[in-house]
Amino acid sequence: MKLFQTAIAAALLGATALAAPAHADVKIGLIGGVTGPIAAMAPPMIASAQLAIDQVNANGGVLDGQKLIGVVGDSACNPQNGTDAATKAVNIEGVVAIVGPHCSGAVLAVANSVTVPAGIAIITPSGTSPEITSLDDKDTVFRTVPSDDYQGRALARTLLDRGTKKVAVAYLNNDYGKGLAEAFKSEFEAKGGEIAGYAAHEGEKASYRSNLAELASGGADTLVILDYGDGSGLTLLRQALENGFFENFVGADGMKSDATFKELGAENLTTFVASSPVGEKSEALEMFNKAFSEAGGDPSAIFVTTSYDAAFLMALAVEKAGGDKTKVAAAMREISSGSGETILPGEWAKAKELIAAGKAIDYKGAAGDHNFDEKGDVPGAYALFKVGANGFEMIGEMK
Amino acid sequence: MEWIGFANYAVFMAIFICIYALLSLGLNIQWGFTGLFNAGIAGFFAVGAYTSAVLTSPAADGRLGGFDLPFWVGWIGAMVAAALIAWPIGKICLRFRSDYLAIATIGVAEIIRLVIKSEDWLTNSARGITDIPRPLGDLSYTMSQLAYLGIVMAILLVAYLMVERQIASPWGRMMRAIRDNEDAARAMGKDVPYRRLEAFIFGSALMGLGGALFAHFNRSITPEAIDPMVATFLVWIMLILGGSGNNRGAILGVAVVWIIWSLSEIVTDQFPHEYAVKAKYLRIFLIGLMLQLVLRFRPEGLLPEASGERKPVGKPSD
Amino acid sequence: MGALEIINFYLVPGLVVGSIYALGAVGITLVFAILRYAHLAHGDLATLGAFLGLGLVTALGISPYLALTAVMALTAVVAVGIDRVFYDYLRERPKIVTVMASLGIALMVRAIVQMVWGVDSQTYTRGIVRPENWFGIRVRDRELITIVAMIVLVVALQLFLQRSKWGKAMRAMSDNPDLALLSGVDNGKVVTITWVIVGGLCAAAGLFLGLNFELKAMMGWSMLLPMFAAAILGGVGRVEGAVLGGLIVGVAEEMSTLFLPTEYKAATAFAILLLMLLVRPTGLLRGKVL
Amino acid sequence: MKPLLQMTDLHGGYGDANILHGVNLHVAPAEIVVIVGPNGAGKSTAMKAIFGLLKIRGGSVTVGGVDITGWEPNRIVEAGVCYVPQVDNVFREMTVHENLEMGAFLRSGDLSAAYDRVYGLFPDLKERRKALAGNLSGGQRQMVAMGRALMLEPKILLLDEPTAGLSPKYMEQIFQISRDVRDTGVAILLVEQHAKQALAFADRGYVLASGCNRHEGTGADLLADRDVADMFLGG
Repeated sequence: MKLFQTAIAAALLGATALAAPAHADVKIGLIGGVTGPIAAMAPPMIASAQLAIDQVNANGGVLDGQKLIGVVGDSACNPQNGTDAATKAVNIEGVVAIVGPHCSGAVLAVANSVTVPAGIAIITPSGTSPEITSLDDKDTVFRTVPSDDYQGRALARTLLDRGTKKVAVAYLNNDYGKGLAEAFKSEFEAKGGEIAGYAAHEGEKASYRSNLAELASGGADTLVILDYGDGSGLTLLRQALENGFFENFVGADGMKSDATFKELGAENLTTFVASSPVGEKSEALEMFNKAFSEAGGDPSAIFVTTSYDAAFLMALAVEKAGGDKTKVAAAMREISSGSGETILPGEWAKAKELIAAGKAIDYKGAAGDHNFDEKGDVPGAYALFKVGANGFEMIGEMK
Repeated sequence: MEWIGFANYAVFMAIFICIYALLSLGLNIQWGFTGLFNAGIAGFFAVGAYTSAVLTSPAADGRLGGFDLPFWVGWIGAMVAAALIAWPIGKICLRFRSDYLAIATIGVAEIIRLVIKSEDWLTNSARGITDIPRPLGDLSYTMSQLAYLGIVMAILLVAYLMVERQIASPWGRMMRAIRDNEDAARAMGKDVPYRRLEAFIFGSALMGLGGALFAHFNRSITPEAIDPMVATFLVWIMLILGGSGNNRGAILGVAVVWIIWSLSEIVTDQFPHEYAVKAKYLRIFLIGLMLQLVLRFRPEGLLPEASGERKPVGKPSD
Repeated sequence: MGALEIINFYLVPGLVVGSIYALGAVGITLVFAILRYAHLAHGDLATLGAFLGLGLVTALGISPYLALTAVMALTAVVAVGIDRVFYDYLRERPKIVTVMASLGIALMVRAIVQMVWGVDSQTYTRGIVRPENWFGIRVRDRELITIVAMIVLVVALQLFLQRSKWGKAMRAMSDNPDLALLSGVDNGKVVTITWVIVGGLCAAAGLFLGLNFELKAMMGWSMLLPMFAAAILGGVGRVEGAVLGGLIVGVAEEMSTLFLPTEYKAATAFAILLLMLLVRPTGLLRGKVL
Repeated sequence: MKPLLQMTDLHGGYGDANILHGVNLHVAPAEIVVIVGPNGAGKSTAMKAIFGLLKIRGGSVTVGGVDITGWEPNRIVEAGVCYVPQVDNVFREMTVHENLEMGAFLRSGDLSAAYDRVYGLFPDLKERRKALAGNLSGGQRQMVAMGRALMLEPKILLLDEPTAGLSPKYMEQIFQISRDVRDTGVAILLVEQHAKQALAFADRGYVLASGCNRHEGTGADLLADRDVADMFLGG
């Protein structure tokens, strides 16, 4: 028994003592699903958040010229690792705020058991579950990605406007796919459209041909794929194209992935469109695209715009709050309230000056204007994209 | 020096260790003392977590329950539900030898996971259940963490003492006899299948309780939590590393694995941030390597079963 | 629904996936029968094979079919190496220890794949391939090649096992290990040969999976359980049983969408497995019950 | 004559407890030696000890003067000793012929003479050479097992209760074949439950009790010994 007690005590001590204590830099957590089911999406998301941090540091840093540091944590998209990473970030690294986690399940667990009780603000770039809206979060949980609800409905209206009255829907059986699909279905049917096939699928299967055959048997010529374009969504799209199950393909932001045309070829994707949240001033998106491309990133990767915005917003909030972690959440609302001087992606020096002068600012990001509602959600504006010669091209805004 | 931060993290880790220790104890009853290769821990964990969630969360549209009952009702319900699920599975699967039982239980756990992910009316499907009350959860962050730690420690202690007592009893001796030489035990007139079923159900109930404690700690439960990697294989690594057949070993294994998991992140965080993502994979690699080293140099675990009580499971040649 | 539709959209894809399952299941059944444990790193070894193939295809610009033999050889070497470095020491230990070790190997191999090749979906060749139409039956070259290659590999393996001296030694080791040792069979050599074959089959399974679908770091892990189901369904130790099991699981998964909600497609393999264990634990072809 | 196989003061057993407490025996070339004794006397254990299948804690085993104590089974086989276990002594899922092939695993070159010899000794097997060994009767299986062992042309053949569970007809046949084998120059050491019949046909015998030598001598002498008769022959 003695050995046992000593071993536990020693191990606990060791674990805590080895962690280097925080120093003068200001840290924010970048918690994402680095390993696990969305591993393919996480690296560019973290890279774009890191871009925001680099821009901050290149333009004077935060507060009195301190360096902003992004501490990467791995939530592996499950609550176990998510809460561990968040607790570590908050308590050991001493972060003032967290960008992430990426997956809704991890967001719910982290918010409920770590950050809300500890009073730390978090902003997720990709947790799209409607459940996050109803969190009792003491106003500390934000997101730069609209709830699935909005996008699903917007996509339904847009399709009807474009004259598509009958579709089949294939959605990934997780919070993202299901949330979008349900919103899409109710709006599409309410506005007079017909859903001629509606089925969930598990990710990571090799063949979806029988799923597609089932969906196609309803007689629709348009398939709505609510999945990830570098995951099973790609497999589904490929098999639908190769076997000629449908003529037109529609995706949401998850499908707006370069993997689609890189692997399938743009020439094969002429009938494929995908929606994605964009800022009202598309200038903001262009600025981000330029900066991220220069940094070696791929601006059309999934959730990179929301990740960038989340990190930039968080930096602004930290600056506004004077580095006080208890005030970050309140500051978040002030810097993107819809009124004040407009700040676009990368305009850190300008924002820092204005904040120092006590003037109101309003961040308008690459993925939207981010005027948070009372739940910390953003309504989001969307545009529809098609695949052109140079990747995705915007073909029109969505209502 | 932010010692309070370290202390907070240590408390968090201790809570996790206690919750996983329940899973590990449950598995120890099944594998360590009875020789049942249950590779579907995630399934029982899930049943417990969701049962308690349904029983204790406030009413919600579109799914079963939201009965808003006190947390302890949920926890008892979790154990009962896990035991009830274990009964038919055990009835069917315990006829098979270790590897087959393993694969059968993996299959059952996967089916449970798919049901939880897909059935709106039962579990709110992929979105999971939130608003699960945490006892004493209204206190400040540190106090509520400490309070929860107290609760889970007390539960773990009770479970540990109960299991120890049971193992020291004639029942425990009989279980070990069955494990080490089933034919001899059968020849002595023991009702071997019934005894094994008992152990399977008892262990599964503890796993269900672990799931419930986990759900209440996070105040939410989503299907991602029942991924076989984190809810099944991790527990196995913990038990084998700690020393199966020894309850203290089972608990120590949990502590060591969580701490190594944590430390490995601190180590891989030393890489420049360009490599931050790759470092997370390196971390997984290191965990795998660590497992190899333990199996190679300390295959009986850190705290082996007391000598004289045990022969190795299975003959070397079989 | 017409017969052609059933063939084109359910049977053909089922047979293609089933052939890939079969290649994996044959390896699993050999490990089960000769080494006597469940090898959990099997799927990730297949992933490694697929990505080694990608490495060759991109570095040398050759077609994936050409890369097949090289990749099989490379993966065989890796498999033998893994056995020497990690599993061999555990031979005298209870088998569960080796099962755990193989889980650790699965994590390690996957981590290496993720570090070297990243985690994006990738393909051997860009673009899409529409199927040929043979009197209404729509099938692609790559699908035919997958099925034919599986058959060729399995027939070659069967010939090896039935005709060659060391093939017989492997069967003897699977049948009665003590007696095999008493007959002077060198256990170490049988183990090595087994891993050469298993590694090669893993690589083939991975390569054909990548060829027909996409390459992903998790592709092998998610195939592992259906492969186990196939091996047990066919009867442990039965090569032809593993093939049969693989094809049945593959076709059943595709057919399941006719009866079940599609989100339960992944459960088909387990349902078949549980049913099999319930009514006939020796598998279709009377394998061993370990 | 110099013994072919010599076991000197052997101690050992499975796990912690010793079963053998100093067993001595030897076998000369082309000699049939039988070990008899009551249940639990350590007869089979003594035979397994030759093959290193248990923990040896003292004593030695030599073959042709070479100490083989603690060798790996495949090296002992190479040294010319073949062992036929009591149970599980055939490859059930292989044909009769393949069983013989496995017996000749260590040999190379033209084996047709060896097959002819074995099929000559066991004509029954020749008829059923394509049958799976698992589908044969108990007596036929025992023949396959002996045939498998003989394929290596060993100097000495160890048979562990070859007649257990066989009908008297098969028992006689096995004994007869054993003599034929002996006549081709192979020594045979066997453990027998049917002590009376075994001692009648063997050249020499050992009586073991409680893991120790009790009596030894020619078969006829032992059969005549009153002590031996009292111990277990019963009459």
